[in-house]
Amino acid sequence: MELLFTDDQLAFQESVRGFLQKECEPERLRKLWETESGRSPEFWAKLAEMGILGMTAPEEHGGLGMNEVDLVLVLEEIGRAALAAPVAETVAVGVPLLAACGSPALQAEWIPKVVAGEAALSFGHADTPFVHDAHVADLLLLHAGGRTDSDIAVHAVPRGDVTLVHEPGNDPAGRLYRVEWQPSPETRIATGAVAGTALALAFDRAALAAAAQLVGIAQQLVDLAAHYATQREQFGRPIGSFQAIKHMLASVQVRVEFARPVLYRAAWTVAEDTAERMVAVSHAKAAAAEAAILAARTALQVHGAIGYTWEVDLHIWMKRAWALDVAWGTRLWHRARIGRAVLDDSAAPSFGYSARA
Amino acid sequence: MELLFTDDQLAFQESVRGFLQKECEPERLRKLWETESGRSPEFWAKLAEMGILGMTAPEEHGGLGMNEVDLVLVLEEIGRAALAAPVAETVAVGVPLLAACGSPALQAEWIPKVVAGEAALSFGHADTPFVHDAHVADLLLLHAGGRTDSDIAVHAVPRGDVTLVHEPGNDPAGRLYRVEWQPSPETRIATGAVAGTALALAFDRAALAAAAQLVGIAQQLVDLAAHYATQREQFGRPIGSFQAIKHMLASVQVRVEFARPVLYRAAWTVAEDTAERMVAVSHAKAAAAEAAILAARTALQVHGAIGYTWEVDLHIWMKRAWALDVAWGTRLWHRARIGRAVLDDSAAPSFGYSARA
Amino acid sequence: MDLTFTPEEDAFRREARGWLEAHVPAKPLPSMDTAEGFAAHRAWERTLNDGRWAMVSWPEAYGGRGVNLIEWLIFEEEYFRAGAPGRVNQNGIFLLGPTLMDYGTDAQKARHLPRMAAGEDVWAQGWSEPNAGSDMAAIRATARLDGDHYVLNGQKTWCSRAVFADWIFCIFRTDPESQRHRGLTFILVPLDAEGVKVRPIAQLDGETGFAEVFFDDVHVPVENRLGDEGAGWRVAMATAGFERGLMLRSPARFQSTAARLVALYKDEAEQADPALRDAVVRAWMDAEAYCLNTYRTVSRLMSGGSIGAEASLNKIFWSELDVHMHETALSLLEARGQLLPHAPDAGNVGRWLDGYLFSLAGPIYAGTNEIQRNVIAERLLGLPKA
Amino acid sequence: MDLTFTPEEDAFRREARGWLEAHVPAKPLPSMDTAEGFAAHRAWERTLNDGRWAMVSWPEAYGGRGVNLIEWLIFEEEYFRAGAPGRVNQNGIFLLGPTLMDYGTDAQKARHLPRMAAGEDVWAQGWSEPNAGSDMAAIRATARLDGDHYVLNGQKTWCSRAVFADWIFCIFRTDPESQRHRGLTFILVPLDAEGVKVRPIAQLDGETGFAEVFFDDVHVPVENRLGDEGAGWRVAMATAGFERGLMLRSPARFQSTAARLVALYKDEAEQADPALRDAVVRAWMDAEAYCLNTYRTVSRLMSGGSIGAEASLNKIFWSELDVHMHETALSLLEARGQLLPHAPDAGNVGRWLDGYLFSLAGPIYAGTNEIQRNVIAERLLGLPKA
Repeated sequence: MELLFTDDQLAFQESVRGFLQKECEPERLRKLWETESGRSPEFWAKLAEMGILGMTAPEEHGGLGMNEVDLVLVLEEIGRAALAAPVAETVAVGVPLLAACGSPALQAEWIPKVVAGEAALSFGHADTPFVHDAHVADLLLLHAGGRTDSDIAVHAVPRGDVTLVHEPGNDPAGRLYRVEWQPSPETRIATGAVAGTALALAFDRAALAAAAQLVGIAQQLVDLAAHYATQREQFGRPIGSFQAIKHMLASVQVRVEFARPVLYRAAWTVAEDTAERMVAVSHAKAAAAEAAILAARTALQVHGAIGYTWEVDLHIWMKRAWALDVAWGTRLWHRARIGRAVLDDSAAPSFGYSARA
Repeated sequence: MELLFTDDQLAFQESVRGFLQKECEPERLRKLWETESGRSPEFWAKLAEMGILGMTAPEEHGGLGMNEVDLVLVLEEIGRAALAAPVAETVAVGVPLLAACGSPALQAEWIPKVVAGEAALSFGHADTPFVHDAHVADLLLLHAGGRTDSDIAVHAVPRGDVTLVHEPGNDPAGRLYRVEWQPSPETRIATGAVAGTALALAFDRAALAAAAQLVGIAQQLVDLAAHYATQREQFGRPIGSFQAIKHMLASVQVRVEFARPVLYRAAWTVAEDTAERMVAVSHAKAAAAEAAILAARTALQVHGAIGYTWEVDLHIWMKRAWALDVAWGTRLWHRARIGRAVLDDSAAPSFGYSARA
Repeated sequence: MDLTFTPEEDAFRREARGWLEAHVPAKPLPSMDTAEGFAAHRAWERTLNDGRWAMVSWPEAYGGRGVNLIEWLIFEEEYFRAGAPGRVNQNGIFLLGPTLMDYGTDAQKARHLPRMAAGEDVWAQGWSEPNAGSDMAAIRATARLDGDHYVLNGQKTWCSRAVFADWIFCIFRTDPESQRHRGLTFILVPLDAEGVKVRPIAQLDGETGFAEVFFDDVHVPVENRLGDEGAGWRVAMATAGFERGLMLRSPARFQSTAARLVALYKDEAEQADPALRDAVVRAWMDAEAYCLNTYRTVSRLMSGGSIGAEASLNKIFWSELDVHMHETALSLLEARGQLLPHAPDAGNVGRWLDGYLFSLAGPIYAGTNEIQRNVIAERLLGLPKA
Repeated sequence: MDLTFTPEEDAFRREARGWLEAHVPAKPLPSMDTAEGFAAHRAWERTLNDGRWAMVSWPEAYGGRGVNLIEWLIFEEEYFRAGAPGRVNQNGIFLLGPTLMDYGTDAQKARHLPRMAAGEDVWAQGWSEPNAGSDMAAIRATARLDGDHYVLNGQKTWCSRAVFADWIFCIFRTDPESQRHRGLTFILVPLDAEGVKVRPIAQLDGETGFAEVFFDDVHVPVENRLGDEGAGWRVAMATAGFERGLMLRSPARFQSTAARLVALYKDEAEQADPALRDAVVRAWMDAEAYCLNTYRTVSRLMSGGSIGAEASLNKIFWSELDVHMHETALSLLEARGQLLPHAPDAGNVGRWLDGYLFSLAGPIYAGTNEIQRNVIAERLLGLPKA
């Protein structure tokens, strides 16, 4: 029993953080927003160079064959940087789903391209209305049929074969699309129970990736607000010396800090695909979103009117928090899922406390 | 349109406050607790002298013939004093119910005794498990049958004819009893629609009286905490000069202040028995209880460990708040009742905004 | 206590409702933070004024109806029920107008009030400076008396409407030696005066409701001073005073939001999480409570009472209520709630996101809620200053 | 990261579970705040010690099992699952014991540890004084060195267990000129020493878990000093340190409450308001989060890490969680929730009221949550001191 990352995992997180701080500062994010796609192929290539895009790819396709425990800290950094690129969609969800369901030929066609930074993926699930960053995904992995019925299937559809309806949303870092498409035998890569299992796992991977980013965003918001409160003076002293400011930020930090172990445990249950996976992922998503939403409200209140402006960077993270809060299941959706397991099915053991002797 | 008390109403409130401050200070309350009944017949007589016990009694029985608008400020003071006596049960609920349903003979037998301070009443309703202060009530007004069925009836039963099971609770100022009794034709004072209407009104009167007391309790708790925070020094200054203390007490005061107009409006709807009565009473009870419960938590936190002791008076009001919070419908019960009117039946107009032109 | 409307009040309501039904534009006007929308809102002010509904609570002499505060509340209820446009000149009508009536000279009243009423002059307000936000007395912008003119220098910020407005009212430091709230003077400045530069501030939704206003040796005649030299703080406090603040946050605004939330809940009830039902009920309750408290306050004012620090209780209550209502709506809308109003699938729900962003400003502007809590603690509860 | 228990850990759990199943009293012991209950709890400590389960994390040399922190968590899980009695000597075992091991002389260890382990000496703690609560460094009680004795004078308060305990550990001011946290000394005092007076403090539920302790020229030998003269603050901080505090608030305590809440909800689900379902889920989630965070902290400590101001995050989290769980239970119980445990209709629900009152002390004791928020803001977030 050990709830701890390895030195290697922590070192990689550090290097990703340094990379993103350099390559992804707010000035560049704002420039990206003004481009048509809002995304940068050059930057995508740099993510590949850093090894991020190959993290979950099987080694036979040039990847690193890592799992969610390796990935979760990197996704936290991606949230902290408010990165505008479909890393979660591609690395956390797309590649594992393709590796699980795609034919050897399909894998060999696409995964090496992802690893090399030459392709991106995205994922659409019937439980969520939008496909994120579909406009820059080269291959879309899509859910057809219902949740459990006999029609259920996973399809892999090149972007050129679907119609994308852009649904402009509040967050420039994650564009939303409705995807109009026709399932066909040529695009189908899994059916039946295999598809059902793979889709449920992909949904949880997407929710986990959102949770990880939300934790990073929440911490960033607290740090931004703490920094501002140290600089900004009113009544002749830094506003951060007022207890009201101190206590509201401290309260947020409590929620952020206690979302972390929940997130890390969820990453482990996904990596190991344990029986607790769904409850653990829902817990992580709900706790991370709560921390991030509280952080957004509080950071804005600490900043005051200046935080309400376009030119101050705060809104970059607030919008990311609001968007990811409702992506891949809202807090209430996830708490309801936990409720079914804990209150109705009695299927959710307590960590440690319920362990079998 | 005027949401305001008359000078007479405010002057009577003042005089009641002065009276209770003198006659009902914590030292005396504590002595009362040590008596067997926990109640004082002498004090009951003084309440009669003050005119409080006769407020709602018809003038023909020696009362003042006043209504809930007159009474609500007095009940607030009773809460503020943590009075241990069945004033709400007798004056706010019992007398009006008896006056509405009792035979002329029964009224003539009991109401003058109440006015004179020689009798007390209490009320039992099927929606609430306990009868408050039944041990000192001379006549119990009891609900028989279901809520709306043909068996519904109001009975007036002398205390000697029932069995009282004491259910010791957390609040010494309001004892709880389960009443075991047999309805009989002799005790029945109303049946059918008359009984149903009277019982529903009596329930709302009880909830309104609890709400009024809760507002008084909430304000008292804030005042006690503010006073303590002004006296108590830590780190070389009064703790009330710390922003954390200031802000938590200010937040409570907001809830207390906005419970008041809701309470006063509810009193008016009961006095006038308007179509909005149930929603208005539920709103008052839920808002007052929320303010009082928040006040209790906050006042304790401001006091720190000393507030947790028996010898400091704070707990007198905290226990009253906790007890009245769940008497005559919990906050959730009342909000659910509002929900049925607002969300299901669309039966609750907004004050002013929904007015007919 | 009498919570029924009088026949006169009912008649006033009927008249207002009738006029509004006949005149409120069928389609919402474009945002007043655009040139086109600003013009449309200015035109609407003219329409209101033509019907003598622009400033119902102003005396008839200044183009109003001289109604009392209860009637003003009734008018607002009808205004929000009718879905009428936002008031582009609210800074003028509700803040500066009444202050002019109290502190202005006859010439100032004659010059400004009719044009304000008619929407010919739209007013911006200039309270804050970059280093004088919550600490409002830290004002640095200066006015130097030079013969029959003041020479203005410095900067104001968060000036709502200033991008398209005609005039701005500000306080300046006239005594350079003075500290804090002493030595300040209240001055009216035409935004087209030489040396005035207005820089729009983009909000987080990209709109420009605010601006910074820079004063570089701006000359305004002494007649533009409102109240005495050095009395600026007192005049400003009157402007920001309770009754006027009340007019900017009439209960009907929140009740209309609550009504929309109730309607949204009914639409979504089948798939909504059961926990949201209670949140909707609480929103409705608090909107009602805010309304009832306003009627209580207004009743007290009409009986000769006055209002002081209680205004801080109000500020906290309405601003938290507004955030809560919009959060609840967004919870009901789930992922759809993040769509901008023009998104294909947004239907008519995109307004909630806009409203949420606006609601988040509530606990900040007009004195942060932290400042309000200090006021409540110190002035109402008697807690000692730090 | 590996969130499976090792075979050794499983074996340890089996052993603990087996022993507890065989030994935990079938009926709950009476309250340890009564003479009878105190004796019963002391006897239970002896039983635990006989099985070498009293202080599993102590070294074997002192009667423990020398288990690591993960195993200690496992033991606690089993302890709470088994519904075993509260630890009457927790101040000794979890606070003073480890401090003695670090700072005590060999003679002190030999004298105190075995008797502590065996429940022969039950320890009270004496941190606070009437004017030194949140401001813990404002201590005034004095110890004057007189030859080979200290002479103690002054008063301590909120001394838990002191009514029936045998010994108390306190800090005294040994340097009368000193200020704040300098010049303090940590001293062990037998409660039957001449000049010691213990006055029980009745709590709001009428029980007497606390006492005031008065020292009137109490003589204790110099050997009763723990650590150096003047080093009392450092020793006291070690005693109150994170790992030891952790032992008083093991996750299993909150998980067992959450499990009871879940069971209560299932009993009441049919008539419960739908909004309470979400409250129960949140309680369960937060109890899990507290557990996971503890495993994370323990993993870090076992890998050589250390914990500082993060302890303040913990304090806030568990104390708010505990209040929330009990509030939710009382909401489910409605009017029944206010019955005392011995009321005829209370059944087994009266425990929730007791637990609620106890939970309300959580945000106060061991450093108020306001103090903890200051610590988080200043030490973790780098905000400036006032």
